[in-house]
Amino acid sequence: MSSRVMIGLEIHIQLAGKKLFCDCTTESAIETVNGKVIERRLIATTGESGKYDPAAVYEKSRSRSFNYSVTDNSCLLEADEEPPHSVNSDVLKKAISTALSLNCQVVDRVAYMRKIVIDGSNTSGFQRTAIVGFNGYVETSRGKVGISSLCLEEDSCRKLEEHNGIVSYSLDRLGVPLMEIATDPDIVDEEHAVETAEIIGKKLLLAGWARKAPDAIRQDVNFSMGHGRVEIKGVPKLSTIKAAIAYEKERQTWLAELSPILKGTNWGRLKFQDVSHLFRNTKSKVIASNLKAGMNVYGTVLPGLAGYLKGEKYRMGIELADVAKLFGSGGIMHSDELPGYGVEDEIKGLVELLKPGKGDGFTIIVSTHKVIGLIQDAMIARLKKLEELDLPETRVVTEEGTTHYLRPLPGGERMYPETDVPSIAVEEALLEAARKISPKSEEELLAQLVSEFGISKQDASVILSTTQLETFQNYNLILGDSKLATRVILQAIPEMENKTGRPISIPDLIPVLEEAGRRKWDRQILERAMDLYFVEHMPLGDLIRSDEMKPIGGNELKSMIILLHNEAPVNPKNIIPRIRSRTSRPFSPAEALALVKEILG
Amino acid sequence: MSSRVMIGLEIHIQLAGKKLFCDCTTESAIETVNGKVIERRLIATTGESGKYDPAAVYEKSRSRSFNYSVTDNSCLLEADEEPPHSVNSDVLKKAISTALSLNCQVVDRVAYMRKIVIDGSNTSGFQRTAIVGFNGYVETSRGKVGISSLCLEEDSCRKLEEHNGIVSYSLDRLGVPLMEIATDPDIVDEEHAVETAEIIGKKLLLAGWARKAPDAIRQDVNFSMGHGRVEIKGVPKLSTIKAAIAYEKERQTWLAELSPILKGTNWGRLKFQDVSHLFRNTKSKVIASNLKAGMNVYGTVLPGLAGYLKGEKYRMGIELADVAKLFGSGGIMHSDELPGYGVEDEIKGLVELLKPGKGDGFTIIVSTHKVIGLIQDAMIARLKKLEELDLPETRVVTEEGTTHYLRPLPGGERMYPETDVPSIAVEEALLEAARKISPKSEEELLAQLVSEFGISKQDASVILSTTQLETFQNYNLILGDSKLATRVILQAIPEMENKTGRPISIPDLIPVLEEAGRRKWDRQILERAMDLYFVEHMPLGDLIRSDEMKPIGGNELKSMIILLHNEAPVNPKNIIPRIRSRTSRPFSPAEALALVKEILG
Amino acid sequence: MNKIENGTMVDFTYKNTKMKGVLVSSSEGNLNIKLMSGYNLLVPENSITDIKPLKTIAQTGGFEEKDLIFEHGPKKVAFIGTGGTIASRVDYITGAVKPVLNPGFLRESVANLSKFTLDISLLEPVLSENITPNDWILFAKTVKDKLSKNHGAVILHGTDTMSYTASALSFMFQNLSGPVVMIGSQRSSDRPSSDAFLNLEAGLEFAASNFGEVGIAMHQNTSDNAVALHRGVRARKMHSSRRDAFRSIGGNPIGKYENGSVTISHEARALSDETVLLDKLETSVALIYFHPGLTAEDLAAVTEKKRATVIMGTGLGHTGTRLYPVIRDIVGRGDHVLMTTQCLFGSVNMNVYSTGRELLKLGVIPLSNMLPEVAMIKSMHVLANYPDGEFSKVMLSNLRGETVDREFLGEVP
Amino acid sequence: MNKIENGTMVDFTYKNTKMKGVLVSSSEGNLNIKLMSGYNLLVPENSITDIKPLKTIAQTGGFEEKDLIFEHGPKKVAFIGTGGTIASRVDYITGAVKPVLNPGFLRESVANLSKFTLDISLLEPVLSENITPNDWILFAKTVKDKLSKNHGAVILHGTDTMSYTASALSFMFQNLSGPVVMIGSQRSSDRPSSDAFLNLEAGLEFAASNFGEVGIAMHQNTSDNAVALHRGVRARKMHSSRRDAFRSIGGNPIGKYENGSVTISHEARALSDETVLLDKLETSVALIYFHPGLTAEDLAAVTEKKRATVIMGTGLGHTGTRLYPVIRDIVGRGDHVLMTTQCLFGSVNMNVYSTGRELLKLGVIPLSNMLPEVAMIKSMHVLANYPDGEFSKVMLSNLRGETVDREFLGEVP
Repeated sequence: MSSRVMIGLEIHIQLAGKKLFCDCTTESAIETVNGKVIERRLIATTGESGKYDPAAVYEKSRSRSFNYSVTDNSCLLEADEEPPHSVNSDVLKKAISTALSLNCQVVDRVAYMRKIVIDGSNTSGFQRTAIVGFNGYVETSRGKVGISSLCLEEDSCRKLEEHNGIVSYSLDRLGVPLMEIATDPDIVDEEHAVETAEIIGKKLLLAGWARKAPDAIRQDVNFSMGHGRVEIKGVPKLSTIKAAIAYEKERQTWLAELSPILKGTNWGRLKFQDVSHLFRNTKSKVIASNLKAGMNVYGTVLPGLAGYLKGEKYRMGIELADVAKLFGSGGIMHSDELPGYGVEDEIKGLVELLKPGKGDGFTIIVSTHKVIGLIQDAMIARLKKLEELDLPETRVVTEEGTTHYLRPLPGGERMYPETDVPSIAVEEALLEAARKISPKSEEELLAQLVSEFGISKQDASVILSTTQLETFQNYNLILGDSKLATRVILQAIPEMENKTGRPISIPDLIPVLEEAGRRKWDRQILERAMDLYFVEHMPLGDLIRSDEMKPIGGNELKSMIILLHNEAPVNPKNIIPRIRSRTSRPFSPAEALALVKEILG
Repeated sequence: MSSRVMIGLEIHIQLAGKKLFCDCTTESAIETVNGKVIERRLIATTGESGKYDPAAVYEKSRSRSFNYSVTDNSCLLEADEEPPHSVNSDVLKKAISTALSLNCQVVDRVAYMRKIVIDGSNTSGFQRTAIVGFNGYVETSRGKVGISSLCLEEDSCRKLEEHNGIVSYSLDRLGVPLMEIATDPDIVDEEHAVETAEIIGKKLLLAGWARKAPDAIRQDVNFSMGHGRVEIKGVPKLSTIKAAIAYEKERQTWLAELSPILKGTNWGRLKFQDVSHLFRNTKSKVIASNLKAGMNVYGTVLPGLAGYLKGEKYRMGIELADVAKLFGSGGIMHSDELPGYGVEDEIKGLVELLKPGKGDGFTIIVSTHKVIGLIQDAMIARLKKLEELDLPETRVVTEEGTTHYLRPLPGGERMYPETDVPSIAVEEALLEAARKISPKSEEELLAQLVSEFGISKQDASVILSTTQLETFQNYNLILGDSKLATRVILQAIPEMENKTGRPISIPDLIPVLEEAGRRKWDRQILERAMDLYFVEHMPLGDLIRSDEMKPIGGNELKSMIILLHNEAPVNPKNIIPRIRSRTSRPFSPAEALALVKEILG
Repeated sequence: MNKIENGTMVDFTYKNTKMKGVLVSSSEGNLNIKLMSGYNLLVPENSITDIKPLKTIAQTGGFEEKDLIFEHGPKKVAFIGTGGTIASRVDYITGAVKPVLNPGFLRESVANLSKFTLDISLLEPVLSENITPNDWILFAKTVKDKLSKNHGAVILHGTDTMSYTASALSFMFQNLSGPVVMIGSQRSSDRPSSDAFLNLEAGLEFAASNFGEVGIAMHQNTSDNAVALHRGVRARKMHSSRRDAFRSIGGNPIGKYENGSVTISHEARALSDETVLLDKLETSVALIYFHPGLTAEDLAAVTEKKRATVIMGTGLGHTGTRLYPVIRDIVGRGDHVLMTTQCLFGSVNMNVYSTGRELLKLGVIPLSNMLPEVAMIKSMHVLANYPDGEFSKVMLSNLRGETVDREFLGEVP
Repeated sequence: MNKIENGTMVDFTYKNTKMKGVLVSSSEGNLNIKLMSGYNLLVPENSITDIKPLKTIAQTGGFEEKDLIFEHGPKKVAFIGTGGTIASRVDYITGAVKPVLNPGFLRESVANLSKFTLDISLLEPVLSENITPNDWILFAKTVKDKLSKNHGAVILHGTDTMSYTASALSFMFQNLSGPVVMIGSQRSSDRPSSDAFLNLEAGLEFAASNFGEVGIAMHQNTSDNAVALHRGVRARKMHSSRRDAFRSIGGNPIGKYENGSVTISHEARALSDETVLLDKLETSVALIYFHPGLTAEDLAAVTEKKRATVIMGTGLGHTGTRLYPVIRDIVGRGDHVLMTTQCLFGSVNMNVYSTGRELLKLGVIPLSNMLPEVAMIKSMHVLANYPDGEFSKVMLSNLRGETVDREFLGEVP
């Protein structure tokens, strides 16, 4: 009971750019393409030892079907209609680079595996994942925390809704490259967990590789204090990590206290019966409307649980409600919280009918004839597990940091090689390339941006904090002008997004920037071009051939300068803005200066 | 003016079965397949002499587009999406047979031509037609009437509606084999025309080859009395032939009288102007609603036509209205019939505005700015033609027998060889086959049916008069039982159609009859099978394997007869109905009789 | 180190890290080791140290029996495995796909299995791309045998050449006492998302229904909600990977399985009282894809020893005039040249253009809208089973629905 | 009687009937006479009597000039005729279709002609099925010449091999200063219902727009309301007769003409400042359709002298193992074997099955979703214009959009 708390983290970071196994971008502009939806079912098959994976069996018992909305950033691969293309070499390089920066060993060959997942979140029924690095560490204020592995995997579908046993997903997120960094259980408490997550997260954010999206980084927390490992899935924020660990610690503590008390209870007495007739005139709106919809109210005694369902310390009610919710029920109402929720007059009838003994609680639940048996079995199984302090399971976290039962931990059965993807040898050249892009510290990066690209420290720090380092580097390469690249990122794009009311996507912008780079447009011209392109929707081909964009030079430019000179003398200092004031067409400042010299003799 | 009246007929008869150039049936069960509609345009191209066909030019001036509803009895050919298949040899044989019975010469080679038709009634823009026979005759009470040609051609699309310049057609009728029998202009008057049409029509109806449809026979009438040939299209009934000829004779007579009177009129004074403002508060509901719909009222003088527009004799108003209607206008209102139609108060204003001189009439019309110029040109052109007594044209007939201007006569330019269809040599074997099926007279047929097939004279005459001779012959062949075939036609099918409320199509029925023939079903079994198939929609495969349809024979039949014998003695006379009363399953009467003999010793 | 057998649990050190796993295999200097975490690690043999065998792990038992009756329900269906993705099971350690079939697996994954009694027969598995006409004869004989004891038959087959086999069986069976349904899958059945499960479910239902043809049962669309039954002689694999790759070219499927029930078109052939098998095939038939680079020599080289040559011509059935001399030679020596269209959709019609008319004069037989592959297989069948004098007549008559008399106007060609 | 010339009006008696008409032609013992009614009568020469010549009718004048400027409007477009249904006019007497082009006809039938000035050049007409790589070179040179004087070019071409020519031109033009638009028709332009009119209308508009590719402009569907612009290297004729026969395989068209206006996808290549033509082609390339009857000998026979062999394999890119020795030989002697899929839709992926992996080991080059015909033509181009050592690399790189990086989920494969 007083076993040492062991905490490990799994940090998942989505990488921006293209997806892991196809040419789709990680970003989506439209929700569904022509409202196209695919309907699918998944069938769990036996693992190599002839046994099903427990998580898979559990999912199967829920028998759901899945609808997938086809998005603009999905292709046949996401629809599970073609084999994976080759591994995205760019993100592989980044994963290796990250592994190196986390002091990991890098594998000699990256070999993809299929991890069976049949909650529908992958259209294939599995997630492709490969170990890239292992046995690394990060330094923290409380000592080294080991990095057991760094994997590069596909992200899963984004869940839209679940309704009548049909789960709807969007394909937009499926296949987005996901780095999974798992620490050893070296973390000692919640503060340490937050610190560790921060150290690892910042490394990647500063590199500018992560998607610019609220859910680009998600953590799973592995927690144990002697009763088995609990995996808490999908913790979005650092503050939630802290809360979740604290909650789970408290939960396991009272469960440990309760366990000897519950020992030997005859759980078989938990037997639901239809008690709907007691609720004909109920004041509970929820129950009334459900009864109207054809559902029933079921009730059962909860042997020996009176006072433990929602006591000061004990919350067995929540444990049971978690089970009920997985089967589509809204939850339970139990004796520790009744009367309440409009249920009052019925209690006498319930007690007469269910006949709880001394120490027994009771509960009611709204459900259907088809499902109630499953719920009853699942509740009894759960009570037995809790009685035994057999706590390993996968749990999910709420925004407030409370955790809830989700499903059993997956077994080892669920992984086998992805033969469609040939293994990739990590040659020295690849390692070298990875080392070159190795993520730097914030200070290093700031200094580099200022010195190498000559941009202000303030701009540099905005670029870093908005994780746009890589974007900046790309734009600079294309435009050949770091100031212009900065301006595009920090001003032009936000302005354009303001005007159009929608995000400007990088792939959409690149062709315009390429023209700008090729034609050496200055800031005004580029911004005008962006205006024409994004706001006035002029096709790029027309745009570059439009009169406005036609470069002015040669005799035409000369005439203009002479004209300006006749109005008021020109000189190398005033000439550029003066030409600019006359025309919005592009021109070569160098040529203008040369012409000024020529005119001034 | 007193030139001899010359009348010729073109009789068009649709043949039932399959279409002329594909495997689609001539009958359609559903209107459109999934509401599929094709939109098309037709472009008139220059004929061989580099000149457009006048009818084609005229159609082109109307610039319409065409919508075609795809029916269940159409395929890629009707959609003009594939070349014609080979010529339907069955209907070719019938056409040759008909030619022979009309004392025609039969061509040595049947060579298909394309006749340009761009009113949209053919998706290809032409009609495929071939001469099969020529230079024949029929005997009439007024002497021989020559048959100039017998052609076998494709029927055109069925027109559904015309709306806003878009003409809608159904593909169901397109490609139905159509025999066109053209007489020489040997017919002397309307009674003679009716007699001739009757003689030719009956020949084909008795053969039972025509479609059983109200529009299976249509006549065109060629009429002249010295002012050029007028072609009156699509005369559906014999009585209408008579009325139409009489009407046309009368019309040409008064036109001939009027012609010298109109000579020299300045038709250029016919000039429409917008007079809508006079009709702001009109009592004419038609005009008011059209004005509301954004149309205008136009008015013009009609030089020299006062009294001739709707006099006792002269009807120039109708001639002008015909033109207006072709351009989508509802018609005209002219001075000979005003005040009327709710137009009364406006007349004074009209006269002030249009200023008709002495002898001038005037007219108003509801139309649009876009079209009124075309109408004006067309009216002037028409008046000039009528003034010159230049009367050749294509006219259309109403049910009452009045005829109306439709379009100019097509020229000779409009035909060229259909190279997609190889010419067919009419070999002796084909001629022989055609002679064998040569249409017989009603008496011959009746006698044959009674003697050869042993059916009653009354049944035979119903079969003939409903043009079901060929159907009867087919069914008899399939069933091997002429009485059963008669019963199917005269009773079973009408009953089934009654029950299902829809026509039973021959192709649908054939498989059932084939099973009946193969399995030697008797009347009861067959009718039960039809019931199961058409009313209860049991698939044929299931039907023939169903218990009800399982033949009873061998020991099972023997047991039944013994049982019956124990109830009351059986004998060869009573055994069949007695078995029938026990079971609806099929059995062999011969076997039953043999068994009775065996049992009786 | 070489002595450690595959399937042995080992301790070892790799890149200064102690690890534990099962040695799966070794090839090309790499060891494949499945770690306790489930991941397989591919490690160069020479980069690991201290490898120590711990214990041998039992290999997973496959399904060994070749023939058995798998009794569940009243509908008797023969279940013939020939290989292919659908009849495969993955080895979860190596990821290799083995062509075996586990009835237990069927029970777990095929929803309607309880309605059927399966008469299972697993032929020596052959990859579908390796199937030759000899295999068709073996399949046909097996089907004939099995139909004598069962209502219908399903044949599990690789999708690559499934339509070829379906065509061959269609021609070889002049009559069928029960439906013959070929089933394949485009996603292997080890995957939770495999199309195999629904295809099997539908295939069994089709095999228990009443029609006397060889059909192919595959997903009708990309969703798991409908299976189309394609006529064997009109189906073609039109996509390399989609689950709805098979299409009925130029017409509609002859059956459909949706919402648990089967509908069979009235155009499907009826069952016969007995199965009639014509099991001879003449294999010396060429299939030629005409294109602008194809020379007369190329054509001559391939067709030299062929009894019949099926050309996939352009458009309505054309080839360049440069091939006429070779075509004339082939026809002249008594062999046959047949024309189909490489468009795949639509018919040849050799009366429309002069090229077509000239080819007809040379003696080329125009095969309407028969698919090129089907024309080739039909030639094999007709050459072997009909007098040579009737070749052209039989090729032009519609034996098994291999030509579509009426092509309807679908949304896309 | 033999002396009467074609084009003479004659009186004659046939089957006891006096008739009058124009003698059109005579062949195989039949006279073809156009009667006054417009009907042509085919009469056996020996069955007519009393034939008397009356007068000679002037033959209809065709359009004779080969090159001319046809000035109407400001947009300058080269108009290159190569033959094919679209560039044909019917002879209304014989019904024969002549490959000529009448600008007057264009004026009458092409709605938007007044916007364009056409620089017309009529090449020696060749039936599209007779086109060979030499013709491609001629076409390309003509296009290059014409683009120097016009904004864009339309090429009238027979539909049978139009996609082959479009592919060839696509590769041969490394850069284009104007759009090159190929137009064909599936219904000849003598027919009022011809698709030629709308295709021409759209083709001119496309040629006046801004993209630097070779495209094919044909009806998008069966109605006369939209024309699709297909990328030359992705188009395929998928139906022998429908007007919407051409499809962009595995992707969307790169342009559309509808309601009088053109839209060009942003995926279309931009115009270049100048046109760069690589006009060499190596023609010794084989295209092999793999099927169960194809033997190793067949493959060896055709590929013996070929520098490259494109196989249309099954499914994801497979062939029977029986072909491995031949493939090994070809690769061994330094020639190339390339894999495409006969499914036409979808990609080859030779990592999924062992067959694919073994073929890769043999040196077969997997061409993703490149169409087989395009692969063949690209091989011709690459062999002639790149060093042999780079063959594989260039074949695998996407030069002109011949492979589709992302295939979307359409309704049908």
